[in-house]
Amino acid sequence: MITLGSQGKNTFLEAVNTKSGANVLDCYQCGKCVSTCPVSQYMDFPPRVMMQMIKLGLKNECYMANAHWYCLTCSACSGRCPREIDIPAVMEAVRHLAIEENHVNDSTKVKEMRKFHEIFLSMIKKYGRNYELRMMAEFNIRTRNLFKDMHLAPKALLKGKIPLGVKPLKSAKAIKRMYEIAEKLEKKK
Amino acid sequence: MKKLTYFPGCSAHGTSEEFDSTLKLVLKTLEVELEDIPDWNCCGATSAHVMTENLAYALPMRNLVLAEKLSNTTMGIACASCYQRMKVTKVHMDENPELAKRINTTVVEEGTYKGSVDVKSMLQYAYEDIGLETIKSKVTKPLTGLKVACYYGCLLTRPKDITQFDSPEYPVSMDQICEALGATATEFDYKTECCGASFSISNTEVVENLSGQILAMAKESGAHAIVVACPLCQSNLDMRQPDIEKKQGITYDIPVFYFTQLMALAFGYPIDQLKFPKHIVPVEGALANIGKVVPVPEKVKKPIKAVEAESEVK
Amino acid sequence: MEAEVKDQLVSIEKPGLIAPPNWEPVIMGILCNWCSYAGSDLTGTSRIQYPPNIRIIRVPCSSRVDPWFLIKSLQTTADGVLVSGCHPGDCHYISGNYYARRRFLVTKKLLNFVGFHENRIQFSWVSAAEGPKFARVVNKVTEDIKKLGPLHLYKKENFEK
Amino acid sequence: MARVGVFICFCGANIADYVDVPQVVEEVKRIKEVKYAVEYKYMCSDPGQGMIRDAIVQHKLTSIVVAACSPRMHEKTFRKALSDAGMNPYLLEVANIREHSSWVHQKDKKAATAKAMDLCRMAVAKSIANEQLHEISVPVTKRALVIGGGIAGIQAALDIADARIQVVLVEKSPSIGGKMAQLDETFPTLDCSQCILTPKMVDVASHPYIELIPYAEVLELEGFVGNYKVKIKKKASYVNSKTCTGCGTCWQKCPVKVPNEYNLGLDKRKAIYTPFPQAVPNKPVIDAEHCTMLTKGKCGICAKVCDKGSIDYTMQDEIIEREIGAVVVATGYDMWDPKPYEEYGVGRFKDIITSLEFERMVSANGPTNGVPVRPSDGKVPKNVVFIKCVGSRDEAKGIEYCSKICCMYTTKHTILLHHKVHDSHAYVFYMDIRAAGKGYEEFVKKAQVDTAATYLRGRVSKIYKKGDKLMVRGEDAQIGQVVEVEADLVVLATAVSAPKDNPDLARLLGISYDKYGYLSEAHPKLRPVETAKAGIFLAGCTQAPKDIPETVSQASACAAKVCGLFAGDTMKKDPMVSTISNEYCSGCQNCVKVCPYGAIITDEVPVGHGSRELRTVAKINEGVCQGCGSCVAICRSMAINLAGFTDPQIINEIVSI
Repeated sequence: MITLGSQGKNTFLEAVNTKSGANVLDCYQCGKCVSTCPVSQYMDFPPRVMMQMIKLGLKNECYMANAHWYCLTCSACSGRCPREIDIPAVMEAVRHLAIEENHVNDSTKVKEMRKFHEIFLSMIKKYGRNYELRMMAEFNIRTRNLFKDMHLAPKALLKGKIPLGVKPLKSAKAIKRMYEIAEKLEKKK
Repeated sequence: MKKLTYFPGCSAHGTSEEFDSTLKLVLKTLEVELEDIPDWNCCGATSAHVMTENLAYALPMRNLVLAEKLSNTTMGIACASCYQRMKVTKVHMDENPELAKRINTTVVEEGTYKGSVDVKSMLQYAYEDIGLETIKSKVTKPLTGLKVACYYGCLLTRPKDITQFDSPEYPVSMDQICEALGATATEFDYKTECCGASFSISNTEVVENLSGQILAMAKESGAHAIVVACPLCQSNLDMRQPDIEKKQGITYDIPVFYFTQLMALAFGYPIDQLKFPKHIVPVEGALANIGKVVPVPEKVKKPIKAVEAESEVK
Repeated sequence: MEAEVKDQLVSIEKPGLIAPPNWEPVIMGILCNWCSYAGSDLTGTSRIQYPPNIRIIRVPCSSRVDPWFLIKSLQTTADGVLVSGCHPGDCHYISGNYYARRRFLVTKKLLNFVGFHENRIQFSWVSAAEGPKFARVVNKVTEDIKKLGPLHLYKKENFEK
Repeated sequence: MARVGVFICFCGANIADYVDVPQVVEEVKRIKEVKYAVEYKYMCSDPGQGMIRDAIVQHKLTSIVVAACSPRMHEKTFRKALSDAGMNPYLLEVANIREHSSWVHQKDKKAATAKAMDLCRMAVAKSIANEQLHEISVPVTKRALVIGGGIAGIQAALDIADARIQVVLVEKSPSIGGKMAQLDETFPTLDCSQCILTPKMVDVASHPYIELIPYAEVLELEGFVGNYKVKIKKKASYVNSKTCTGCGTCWQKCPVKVPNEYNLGLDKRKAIYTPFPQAVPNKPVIDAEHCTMLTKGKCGICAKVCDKGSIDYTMQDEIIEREIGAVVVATGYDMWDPKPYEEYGVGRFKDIITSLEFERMVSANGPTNGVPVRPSDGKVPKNVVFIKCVGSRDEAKGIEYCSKICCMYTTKHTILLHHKVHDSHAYVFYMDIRAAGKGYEEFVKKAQVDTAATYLRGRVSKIYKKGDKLMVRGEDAQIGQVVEVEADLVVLATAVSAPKDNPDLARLLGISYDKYGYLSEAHPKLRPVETAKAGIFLAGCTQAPKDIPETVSQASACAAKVCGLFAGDTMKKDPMVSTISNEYCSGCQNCVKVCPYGAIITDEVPVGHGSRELRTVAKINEGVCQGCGSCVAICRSMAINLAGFTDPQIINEIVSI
């Protein structure tokens, strides 16, 4: 059971609204987003429920949810939302806040997805561009699932789908610098 | 001769090389000269905005700033994902000069962001700037007989206020281009459903489920092939197709073409330049339909009239 | 240039004029009958207290307020004027308060130009339901004008009074 | 020399506790015009009023000041006391020393007393400049115009006419009846719409006090309450309605087929037609857009077969002018076009229809003889999905507001579906069920329990085709799962929207409309049928979406208002109106521009006495003037004054303290 009324001002709602630029209070729970969302069946709390939880100020429950990790940012929901709420932005705001406060869902699936993004970003930091083979390899190593997609590898490699090397950017330094400044900006807020 | 700044995107040298090379063939015929952005970088794709806000703007911002140094006013982007990141960044920066100033500090050595370059996907460029008439005029080998389901994915027409192109629910630009090439576009209701996109590697289960639904609907619509304008969609629908078939126990055998491949084909380029061997699902079966005389479809029953309906009822 | 002219003219306010002991400003409140006057009545029925400096004149609509009234008030009896009408869009006479607002701004500019401090002439929207708001407005206006000091030279008998 | 009497009230303790009343009396007596001043416990009481009456006579007073509560409270009471004493009631002024002094300065008796003195001085000063005023009487034309012949217009017209007042009823289509004539059965009682409506339609046609002008529209309205003049354009019907018997031979023989508006294009009508069999008047009109005789000069069959010779291809539009005293606007509503719902495939899938189309299908005189069918193949549907709030409560694609009637008519549709197709099943996607009304909730229960309609709480997100079925996808929030319904037919409960011509009509009538296009009432609670313009009233959905009972109530309320307005031969009006002095008027016409009521017109007067040369001056129609005073303030030459609030009165007030 959740007890309401004792936590005072709903600062979580305010934080999500500020960060996303949307107003979660606009949501009137019609559920159009849920049936629009291609991955709502995988989410523990579908978008509509997430919105209500934000309204109720259930910060920890929202942070620990996997919904915002499953959100594909396909924008189908916001395109159909009768109240024109930018739901992907709300999901993203919750995710960023969860990362900032280091309070993240620790299920294997979420961990894997998060790992993937981290590897991807480190690839770009290193090479300036995506190095697909290396990334897939590293992902498999780091998620301890060496043989994932291995049946596809010979075909893909043979057909030249995935190149064996990548030409790093001439100005790779520029990218590193960008990463550093961006990180500082992130902290400044 | 038109000129266009070109952003190929990382996958152009990898998974979607056939998109890149056929795009170049097609634009040669259409007399468009491409100018690459020197030393472009990755747009950050989904990962950047999933994890952080600033980097998700900074990476595309660098490309935009570099593109502004070239003389063209439009930048064409092959990859739908790159296109969306770039366009989102551009729209947000133009709307919010303060944010633009802040993000600009990350790429201050490259230059100052001005917002002078328009960002378009290659599909949008072909539809709006080249036009159906011009495309039609270049067709030497019409694709008559080929029935295609045009799949747009999430990124090309959504969100509407960012992309400002075609309908977010039932777009028709690619359908019209395919029809201009002589092919028949089927009535396909999953045009803009998501294929699973960035979960390609990290959450294959989702991709197989979503892409599976799209394949099923494409088959249902009677299409011989799916046409796309996005490398991620292509790889999800093509590369994962055997797995999906295994999982669902259904044989789809639907090749997934880039629209530029079909354009090049219709423009008369020899088949060996179109990189069909790169496809996982063989294309020959679908292409065999070209030139076949399609039987005229049975006239759909007329809409109800008082009398007809009455006889049905009684 | 403009600023200079302003600086010279502002001296009409006679900032050096010392307020007589126990000086209280007089404020002329011109209220429209349908919203602000009704609102001020509600302040009364709700027993909300406000400073006793305001003298209220009832007019049918804020658009009835002739600039002349403001000038005459400042010239003769009042240290400040408050004009109050219905909220935009709520005018009992469809559009009167819009005319009033425009006319008021011009008048205010003129009075400001000839040297009256802008706070001497104030405008507000108070609806018939906004009793507390009327009290707030009067509080603010009174405070503003107290800060500005008297506008008129006081006769000796006024001191005695 | 003015002789003012001042009467200061204690109001029990309300004033006396916080204001030193005797001191105020003493102070007031020092004003030289004040000849009499007195205090009393309750001035508004009978003895108090008696004191005023006596003093007027005894002291030959010329004006009266009562210092008491707000004039908004007792001004009328004291005015009456004055007239009882034979004095012009407008010589009264009220000093508001309760709301404006004793009640708001309870902590400072001295200041409150001083303020009360000032307020009395101001009132005395003003009263000195008061003039005798007399109520204005305005003649009334006892004839009402009703615009729109739907159920609202019909009800208003009948109620007014039954009070033996002439009514002119203007309807834009060839027959009255409106949307209600298109309905099958009505919620929540399921009585047949036609059965309850058509008798009323016939009554309208045969009523001696109603002049029915169908196929016509209002072009112009000028004048003011009680004295309007209306110009009506009667479109050419090409059929002489006097000789036509409505036998129907012409439309049976007409070869031109046109989509039938009455059945929303589900079937065809002819180019010469009556909208529906029970039309009133039951005389055909020729659709000039489609008739080949009128467009190409070929055919002429209807003229040949008409043995009365009633067809006249040369007929022209006719302008009709009527003098009227009041207007009832009852232009109804439009059904919202669901085209923006691309995710539903509106326009692509034939088996998606709107509720009104469904209504026509299940109607016994509809295009399918009362059985719902799939437009694509004519088959009778088994699974029917009803989607509510299509366009309503949707800021993104439709309209912000709730259309009010959709919950109930959809409930009705599920029941009608069950009646017509027994083995069918209704699925209803809803957001909320709004069933506030007599018998409404019970009706919903009937649908949910008796006919076992499945209610799913959620907005539908997508409809796609699978084989010949439509797959309808939405969330059922109650089980927290996404569901897909295999539907044969989908019915969209489209929103009620304001008639698209409403803004034009509002401009023409000089009334206001809201951001949706609904006409605005004078006050949302207390004056819901009046507009801000005197003598113009609103009935039915033209003001906001509403159901039939509410519409009929509002129409009858309009009728009561019209009858009230016409109760006497003349109308009494407050004398607080603007007056203009020709002598001072420079003819700049600024007042004409600022007058919100169009009460000021221009006039020509001789330049001087006996001069033949004319100059323009402004002229105020005191029947129209509402007394706001905008013109007084704008007048550069001070030629205008507002009775009761003249410049001298207000200036006196200002300088008196």
